[in-house]
Amino acid sequence: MFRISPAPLDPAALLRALTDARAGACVTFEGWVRNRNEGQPVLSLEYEAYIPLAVTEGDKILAEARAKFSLLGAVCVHRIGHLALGDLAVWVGVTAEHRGAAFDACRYVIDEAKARLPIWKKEHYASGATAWINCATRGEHGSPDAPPPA
Amino acid sequence: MFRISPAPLDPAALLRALTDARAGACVTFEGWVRNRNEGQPVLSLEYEAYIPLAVTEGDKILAEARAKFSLLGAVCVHRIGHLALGDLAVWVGVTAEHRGAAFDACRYVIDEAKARLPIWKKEHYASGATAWINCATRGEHGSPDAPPPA
Amino acid sequence: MITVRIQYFAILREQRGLAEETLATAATTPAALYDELRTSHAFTLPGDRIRAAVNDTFVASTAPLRDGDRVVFIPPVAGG
Amino acid sequence: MITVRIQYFAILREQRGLAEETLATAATTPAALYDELRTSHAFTLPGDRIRAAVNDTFVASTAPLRDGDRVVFIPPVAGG
Repeated sequence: MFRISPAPLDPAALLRALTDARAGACVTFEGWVRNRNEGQPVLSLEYEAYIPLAVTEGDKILAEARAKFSLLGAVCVHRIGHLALGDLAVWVGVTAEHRGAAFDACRYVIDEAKARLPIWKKEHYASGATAWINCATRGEHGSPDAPPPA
Repeated sequence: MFRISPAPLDPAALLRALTDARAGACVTFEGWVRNRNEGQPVLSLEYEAYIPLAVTEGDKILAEARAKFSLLGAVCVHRIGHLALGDLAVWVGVTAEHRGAAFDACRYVIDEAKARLPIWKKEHYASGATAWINCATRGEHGSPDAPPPA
Repeated sequence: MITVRIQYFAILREQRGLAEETLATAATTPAALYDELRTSHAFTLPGDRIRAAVNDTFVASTAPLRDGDRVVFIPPVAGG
Repeated sequence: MITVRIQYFAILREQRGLAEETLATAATTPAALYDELRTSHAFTLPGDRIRAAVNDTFVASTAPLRDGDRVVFIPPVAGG
């Protein structure tokens, strides 16, 4: 089950939905908004998604994880909207009989999600500048979308 | 922080204790009591620990994880006592700036914990038999501590 | 000429100044359409860093565009 | 002879029928003490599958035992 959520995520509820008497292992990944990126103080983040394609692609990633690993359940939910420091941006939870498959699958899902989902992140810095991550191009010095200094 | 707990674990509270504005990734492992082991229906489990040495060894494992991986926080709590199906037997939570370290460290902690902590598990089977896991020896057929049939 | 509906996200939405528009174009592929729009609106991202989706499915940048298609240009994603 | 305090866990506790005892022994190492106890109480686990702790610290099975030591024999752990 993959979802895009404009509302705050509830990890306890997401975890409960994975309850399965056959499962011996549950591995979760939480992506939190952190206060620095590449040395630059971050105040908040905006996430924007191209929802229909993100959902198709997210479901595809979860199906791939089920095909590759011996899983019982797999869930991924991604926040969109304006997030504050410490907010939960993405949650992945995977259950399996054994922990090896659960770890491998959880990592697969978050790695693929970060690489493939049409979701973009705009960082707001203490300096007042902002940047769309990975969208910086050369020759933009001084623009509002300049990358954070290295 | 490593703990042995005779009371049910509270993952939400354990997670809250890992809150850290510098953290971008939190990986958790939950070990659940599952309804089968090696094909045999399981009704419940007992965990017993040699507490002083388990705590020393658990703290050592967490210190090793902090030395090997770039972590911000690391917690492991292991239940003891009589557990029902679906109960949470062990919880590991790790935070880091980046997810690679968090996944690697979480897996390291649970792998070492399962291999090294002086904690024993007795399975109660639907058949009425019980078995101390990994304590079976040859020639015990029919004894109350016989291993489950393969 | 065909008429297509274009949706913009993230940096493209901000540089275009709107989230979607309907456009008549002589472009026959997403790559050609992006080049046209980049020139008109001074998009900073070069075409080779953009992927395209047509009718909510990823397509090659050289796929054919048809009248009535809904086109989305996808800037590099957040990547963690 | 020395006097040691022994704690039993898990399968050893059940096979011994008690959780701890104080014992006078001629054994000078955990390995020798385990062999003595195994014979007396028909423990099923062979000595090479047991680890030893003295005074809450893992020790070699050939470490010296001293009067007053607290000894724990550690059956194979659950292992996941």
